Amino acid sequence: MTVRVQEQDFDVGAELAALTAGNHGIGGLGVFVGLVRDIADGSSVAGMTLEHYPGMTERQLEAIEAEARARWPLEASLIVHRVGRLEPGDNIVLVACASAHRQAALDATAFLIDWLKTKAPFWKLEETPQGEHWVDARESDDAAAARWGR
Amino acid sequence: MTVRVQEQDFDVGAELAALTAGNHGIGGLGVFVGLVRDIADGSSVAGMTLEHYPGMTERQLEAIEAEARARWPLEASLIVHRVGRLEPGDNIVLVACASAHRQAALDATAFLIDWLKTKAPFWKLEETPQGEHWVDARESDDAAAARWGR
Amino acid sequence: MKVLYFAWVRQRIGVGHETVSPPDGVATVAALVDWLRTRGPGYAEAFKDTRAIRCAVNQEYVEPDHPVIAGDEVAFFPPVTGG
Amino acid sequence: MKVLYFAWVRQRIGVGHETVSPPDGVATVAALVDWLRTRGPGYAEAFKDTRAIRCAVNQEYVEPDHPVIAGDEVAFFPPVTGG
Repeated sequence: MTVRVQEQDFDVGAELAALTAGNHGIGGLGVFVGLVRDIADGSSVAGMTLEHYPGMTERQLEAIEAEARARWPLEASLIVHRVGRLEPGDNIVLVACASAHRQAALDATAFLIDWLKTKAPFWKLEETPQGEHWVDARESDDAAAARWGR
Repeated sequence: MTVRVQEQDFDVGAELAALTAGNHGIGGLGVFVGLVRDIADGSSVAGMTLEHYPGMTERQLEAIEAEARARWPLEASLIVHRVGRLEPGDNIVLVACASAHRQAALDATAFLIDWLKTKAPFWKLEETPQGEHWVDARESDDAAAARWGR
Repeated sequence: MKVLYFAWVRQRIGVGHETVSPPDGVATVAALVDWLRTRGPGYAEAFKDTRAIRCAVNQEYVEPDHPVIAGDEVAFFPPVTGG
Repeated sequence: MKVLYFAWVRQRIGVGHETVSPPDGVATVAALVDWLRTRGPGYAEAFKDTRAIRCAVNQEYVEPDHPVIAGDEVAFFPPVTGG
């Protein structure tokens, strides 16, 4: 039920502890953390800058999260996405879904990250030895999101 | 590549930080945390005791993990399972898989927890107002594991 | 009408956002793109291949035939690559 | 031969593990179960419905026709419920 876009790093342990604190109806917690890799499409990556569309980002993330909550019986959910300049090893995104049962928690987590990658207005500018370039959208991401239907 | 069975709690944030530290080839980290619910099959649960088969447990978990690593290109993986007495809200199990790409990380995480639930020799004794009883194996767990084939 | 540009669309046009007053005939996203193209070489370059561009009106994804009116917030950007 | 019992199998039999020396004819898991049943009412109760029991020999899951020999570690337990 929480969506945040921020420049600063997030503490995965603290975020998850806050998400599940005091809710003893939670039996399973699914989590995905996206990190900056030091290589992409065969080129080394020194860093990247994440741009977003303030306002629409939060709106899309909230819509994606509402859709997940309509599909699965979730006790809690969280999306945190960073913007600004990041370096290899840095956290980019945290998605977490808690439910009474593990299958709902895992499925909702996969759904959120798949849809986030195709719907949320973020763009990555990568720094490589060949210069800066905007990352191309991946067809595999569209295919992953399409698995979930409309 | 790490499997642990322990009585003490685990710190999810610290475990994940240690798992990914220094590996900039990791683009995605999938995580599942299982927790003790305060209700099961309609009865309130005051606590539970997890029994296991020392030796065989580690052997089975290592075999399950090796199978996941054969199926997906994982950069790192971790299974931590607690034994002994636990109360609602307590952590039971942590499964984490890191890979260059998110799909492998998420799929391997789901695979590990599905197989762990049907193969690893743990048993739960629940404390309810009706007394203590051993939790029955769920057919849905067998079905979840069967999805992955042999 | 407020128009926003992101990522390489923004870089090619040279500004992140601007307020424009297109003529009365410009009533859809597609017509707005055609009109924007006339504003300079950066615009023409940005909108060269519209298949590579997504549009949102008032922060919701829309297709090229979607209406635009004065007061709308219209955004153009490449397919998203977050996560 | 070392035999281990877990969960309600252990509770019904009353011990977690024991060392047994079954007669020569006991050469499979199924035969071992039949012989164990004769050792007392707890055993008979534990092995009443063998469909509810899993067996491991030397820490690997096996079926009832699996051979057992002196020196083996044989374990009986209900379907697992961890995770």
